[in-house]
Amino acid sequence: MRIELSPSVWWYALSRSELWRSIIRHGVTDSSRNRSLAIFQNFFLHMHPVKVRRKALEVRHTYYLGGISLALTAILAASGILLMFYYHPSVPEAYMDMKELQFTVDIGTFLRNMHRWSAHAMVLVVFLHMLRVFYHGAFRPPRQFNWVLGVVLLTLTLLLSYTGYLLPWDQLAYWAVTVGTNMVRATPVLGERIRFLLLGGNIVGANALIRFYVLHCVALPLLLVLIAALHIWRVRKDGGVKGPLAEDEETLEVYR
Amino acid sequence: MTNRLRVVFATSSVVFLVVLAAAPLKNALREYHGYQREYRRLAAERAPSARLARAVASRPDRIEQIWNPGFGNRVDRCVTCHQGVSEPTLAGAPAPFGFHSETAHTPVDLDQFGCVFCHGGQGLATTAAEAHGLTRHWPTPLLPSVYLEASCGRCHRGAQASEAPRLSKGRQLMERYACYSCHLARGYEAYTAEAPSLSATPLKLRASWVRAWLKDPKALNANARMPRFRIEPGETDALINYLFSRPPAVELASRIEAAATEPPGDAAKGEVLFRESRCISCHTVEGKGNDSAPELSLVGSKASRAWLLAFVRDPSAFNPRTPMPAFDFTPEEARDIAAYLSEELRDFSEPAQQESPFQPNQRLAEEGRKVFLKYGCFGCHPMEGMSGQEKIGPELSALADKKVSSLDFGRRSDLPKTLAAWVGAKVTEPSSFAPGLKMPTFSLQTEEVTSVVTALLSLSGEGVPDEYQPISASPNRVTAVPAGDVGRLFDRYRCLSCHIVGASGGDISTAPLTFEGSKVTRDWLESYLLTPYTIRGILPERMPFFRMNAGDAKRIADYIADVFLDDSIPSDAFGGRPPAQEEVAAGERTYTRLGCNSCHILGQAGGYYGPPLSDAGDRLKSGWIAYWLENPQRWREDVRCPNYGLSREQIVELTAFVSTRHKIAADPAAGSQ
Amino acid sequence: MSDNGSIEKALELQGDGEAGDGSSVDRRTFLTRIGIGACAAACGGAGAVALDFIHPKVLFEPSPSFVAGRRSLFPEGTVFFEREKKVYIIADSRGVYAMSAVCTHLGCITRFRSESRVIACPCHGSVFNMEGDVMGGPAPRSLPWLEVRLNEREELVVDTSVIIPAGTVFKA
Amino acid sequence: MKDESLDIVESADPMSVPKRVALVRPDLSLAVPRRREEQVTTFPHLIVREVILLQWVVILIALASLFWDAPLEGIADPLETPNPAKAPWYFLGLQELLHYFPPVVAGVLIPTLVVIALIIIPYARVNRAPVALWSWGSKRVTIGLLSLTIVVVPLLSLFHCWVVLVPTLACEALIGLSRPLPHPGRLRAWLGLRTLPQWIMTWFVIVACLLTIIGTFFRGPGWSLVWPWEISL
Repeated sequence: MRIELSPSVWWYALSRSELWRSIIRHGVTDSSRNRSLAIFQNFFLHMHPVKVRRKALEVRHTYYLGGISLALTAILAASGILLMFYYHPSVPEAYMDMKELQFTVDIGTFLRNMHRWSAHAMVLVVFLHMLRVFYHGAFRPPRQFNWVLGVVLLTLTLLLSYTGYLLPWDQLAYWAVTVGTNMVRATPVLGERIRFLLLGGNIVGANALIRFYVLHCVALPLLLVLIAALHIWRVRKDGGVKGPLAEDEETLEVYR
Repeated sequence: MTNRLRVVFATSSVVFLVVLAAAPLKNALREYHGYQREYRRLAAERAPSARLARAVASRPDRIEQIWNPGFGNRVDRCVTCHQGVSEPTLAGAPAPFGFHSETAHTPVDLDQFGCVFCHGGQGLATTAAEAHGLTRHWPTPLLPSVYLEASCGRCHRGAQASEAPRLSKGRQLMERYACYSCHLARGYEAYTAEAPSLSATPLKLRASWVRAWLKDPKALNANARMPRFRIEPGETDALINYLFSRPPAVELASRIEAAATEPPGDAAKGEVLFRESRCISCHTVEGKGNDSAPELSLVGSKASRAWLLAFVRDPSAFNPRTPMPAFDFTPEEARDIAAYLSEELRDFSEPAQQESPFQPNQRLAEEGRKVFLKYGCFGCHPMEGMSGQEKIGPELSALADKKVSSLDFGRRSDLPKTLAAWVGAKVTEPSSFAPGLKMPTFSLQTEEVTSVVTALLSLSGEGVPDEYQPISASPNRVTAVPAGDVGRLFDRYRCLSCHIVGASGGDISTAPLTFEGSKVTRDWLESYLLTPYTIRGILPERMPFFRMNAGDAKRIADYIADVFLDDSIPSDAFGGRPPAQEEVAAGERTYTRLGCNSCHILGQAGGYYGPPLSDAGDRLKSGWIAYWLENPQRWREDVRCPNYGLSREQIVELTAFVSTRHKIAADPAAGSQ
Repeated sequence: MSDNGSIEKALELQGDGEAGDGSSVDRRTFLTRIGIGACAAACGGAGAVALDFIHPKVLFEPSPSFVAGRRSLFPEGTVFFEREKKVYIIADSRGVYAMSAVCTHLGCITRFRSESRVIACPCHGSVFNMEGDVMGGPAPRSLPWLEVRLNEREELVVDTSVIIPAGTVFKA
Repeated sequence: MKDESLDIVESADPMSVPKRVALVRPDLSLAVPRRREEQVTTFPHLIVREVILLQWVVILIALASLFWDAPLEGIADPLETPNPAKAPWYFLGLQELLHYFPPVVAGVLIPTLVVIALIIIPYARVNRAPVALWSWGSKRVTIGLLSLTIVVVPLLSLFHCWVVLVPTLACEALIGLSRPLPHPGRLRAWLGLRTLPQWIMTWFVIVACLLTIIGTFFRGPGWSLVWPWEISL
């Protein structure tokens, strides 16, 4: 019988196997219960509510900017981890590794490009996300704290981008970081000390490179993931995504 | 509604798949794969056996590299595309697959040196454009092949670099034109130019001549070493006033003034003396002679007779560093020479009347001092009170490491933005970069410019590890210039102006003195010093006739015979026994068979290219003859005498024949010729 | 049991029952399959490419194989110790073979004793014969034999990364 | 829609969210208008959209990566400063400010103030409810605008910072142009509905973008003004 050989038969058999069911405990048939379970029982999806407002799915509602920044974070994590396989945070190997990526490593240039362009896009998208939230008034109670988390995430994004900027150890990186850290120096009282701690010395050198590397690859990403998780969780807890202001929303005197 | 979403999802997934697949596809199409495929085809075609052809054809595509952790961790991937560099079967194959021509270091040392150290470019790269370094942000692009010898000079720092004629010539030119007088360079910190002292100017020169000379030295003397400065006319006046306002040194003034009172000599006799003394070995007169010393064709219009006479008597009194030897002329002979120089070697189109002495203006002279300092004249011409002046040009020591971004191209927007082009233009026409630049114009020939640029591009601060340092000259030879009494004699006769001793000395003579004691007999040397004669008529430079006194000749000959020895050259080729008659006869047959007489004179016949051998037995030591025959190119690669690859017996036989040729027909073998 | 429906069915969303003709069901399934299939292929491909990415294409380490020299350099009865590569190249009446010089006990470098024709370890006294078999001492295993082959220039090449069964002598 | 009968109190207590309490005056109707929104299950409606979104982000970034290579200049050289030395683009606005103001102001004070301002947005009293500027009464607004102008113009002129001054005055002009409701002109009415925080944020975004664009595209050697096409030379 031909039917027995069709993929759906295989799929059917697989999805009924004990192994499959020990991992994924529910099916996704056309029932609300199952669809709810799909969200409830999935570690990665359970930050979502089971049901969302149909309006919230519309592009104009959020422009998906938060989702885009999350997708960019995923690209950055994936490409960043792969790039770490070839990167030595030392002088002058760091620069030579860029050349290795370019010339000998398969798709090395592509991955570096992905990482770089995503990082730029990330800064832009996170900023736009903030603007969107602001103009939609989505920082208002009860979402005040999530706005603060968002500001922290924006700062972290900038710091991640900035610490990553030094890692290729080329002229662009070196002087951008030199200029940037000299701005910190202007802080009264603490400026010199902060700069000294950040660079691990008084000049942008080997110590600065390893510090920026650790910040870029370990410390800041951990913090980012933690706070981003909190941020996304709060979106749900604060009543889901907030779209544009209703026509009458801002003129209601009663809000006073 | 949801059907639309489903279509979007399906399309999006397909685009997702396609775009993600593009990256590895782009990677798989990298250009080196194409080169490697083409190379395998070529190499298989030319492989000497079917087995090797199969082996090369089945080679996988991969990035090849030469990695030298001990040499600055260099990685050169040039061989990824240039795969045939060490494969002799690919000699003459089209680029980039060809075999690297054989040099001292290639292809034998390829694994130690890689490619980029000599050729430049970006060794890490695996694409043609990036590898050749012609892209932005790569500081060292491929070195143009005309300047390739610059790379030899980064390790071979001596004035003479073997197998690098252009580099050697460039370095000689830089010394000749006194680049190091204005520019500091590593290894040349103690350099001083050989320019004449200006301390006796009022007694020596005429102001009109100085004016013409300052305008363009090459117009007065095609061999002038002094470059053309762009001195403003007002500045020229001031400079002349300054030079003529300086009182001559008392010692020199008394010599010149004494000479002025002497009666004039006989110009005709002087001319004979001039020829006998072989002055044209160094000086040029009317197009003949060597250009290693000032041209004398118009010297009579330049210098006063009294100065010429005083100078010829004792050149080193005027300039302690002059390469000009002191000749032992009698007072009359010196007067004759001076008469010849000032009466015959002058510009006859000029009026012969005496120019009235120049009256310097003190205010202008003060201005002139500033001009003298401004153009750095003190760099070449020693001047009292200016010995501590800083060199006025920028240091050249790490010129080759300069980044293009740090070069000032000024008005020269026509130049390609490379270091080589910039240096080339600086050497050719320094004034073209910006108005007011002080560097003078040297008016070099194109080939000379190329040589100088090559030498300049070899001035790199980048060191090489010890194991890459070239082996210095053989330690069993003399390297030191003699000192003491003999040293004074060497200085008096300026032997080192023409002869090389160890690493110093001039290369005018083809006979280095380093191992002269192993080469010639003491007795011959002494007689030669007393009465030098032409050994090789084909060479324009001859040993000058110094009229040396017997004592000096004996001491120099003794010293050379005892000290200037090379221990690897045996003194006697026959181990103390006299050569056997059969050996002499066999040697004669070999001499005839090899056609030695096409270059050497023996008896009445023979060619003029090589030195005559009629008196070889008197002149040369037999050990030297044998040593020479083993490998004539041993000490200089441009020696024309062919290396016949003679066997030990043949060498001994030929040596037996040559070393028994004597001028004095005491030996019966000599008479048979 | 009804929980375990297919994901395709699940994606037949509520509220679009109006597409009631029979072919539309097929189209839906088809589109879903295309979507999931392409997505899965892209993810699988990305995984494969990532795996290839972490596989280095050039190495900055000594090559495991080395050229020992022409066959004539190893006349019968000689034992040649390649110190840098820690390999013995032994020629006997059968041919040539290569053997690791690293003691199988604790990794010391063994030495060939020409007077007794044994290989002895200086650290803990293991002794091996010329076949690499343990003759005494604490060594647990015999010395591994390494691959010997000829290259394009007919030179012997020893590959220290390939272990071959003892007794596989190279004849050429 | 304006309902006099209601006084809705926004609760700041996080535990009570997202509820709203309506206090109904006894003399009015109990009818409270309530919005009912249609809901759909997250799976598959949202999840599929999220997957598509992820795919398109990857597609766009991958396409960019295929065609444009990330910059890589020569190896870092502490002895050779490129002219101009520029920070990453998102800090170029700050670097541009450094050109006008002393480092303490541009490098420390302004960024710190920006971050603090962003953080206090949801907590500031003025911002608790969306109140349009013109509901304050035109006199207060006019006085505010005038006093702002009096402070800002000499201060920014002192530092020759026209880049900030011009957009500031433009924003003020727009506020002055706007009119309280009801007003027949649609644009002016729309402008009249903007709240004070919105005006501040808009002004900040305009200034930040302007400074970043100038720093990125119009600054050449020695931080001199150049045209964008002269920069890459």
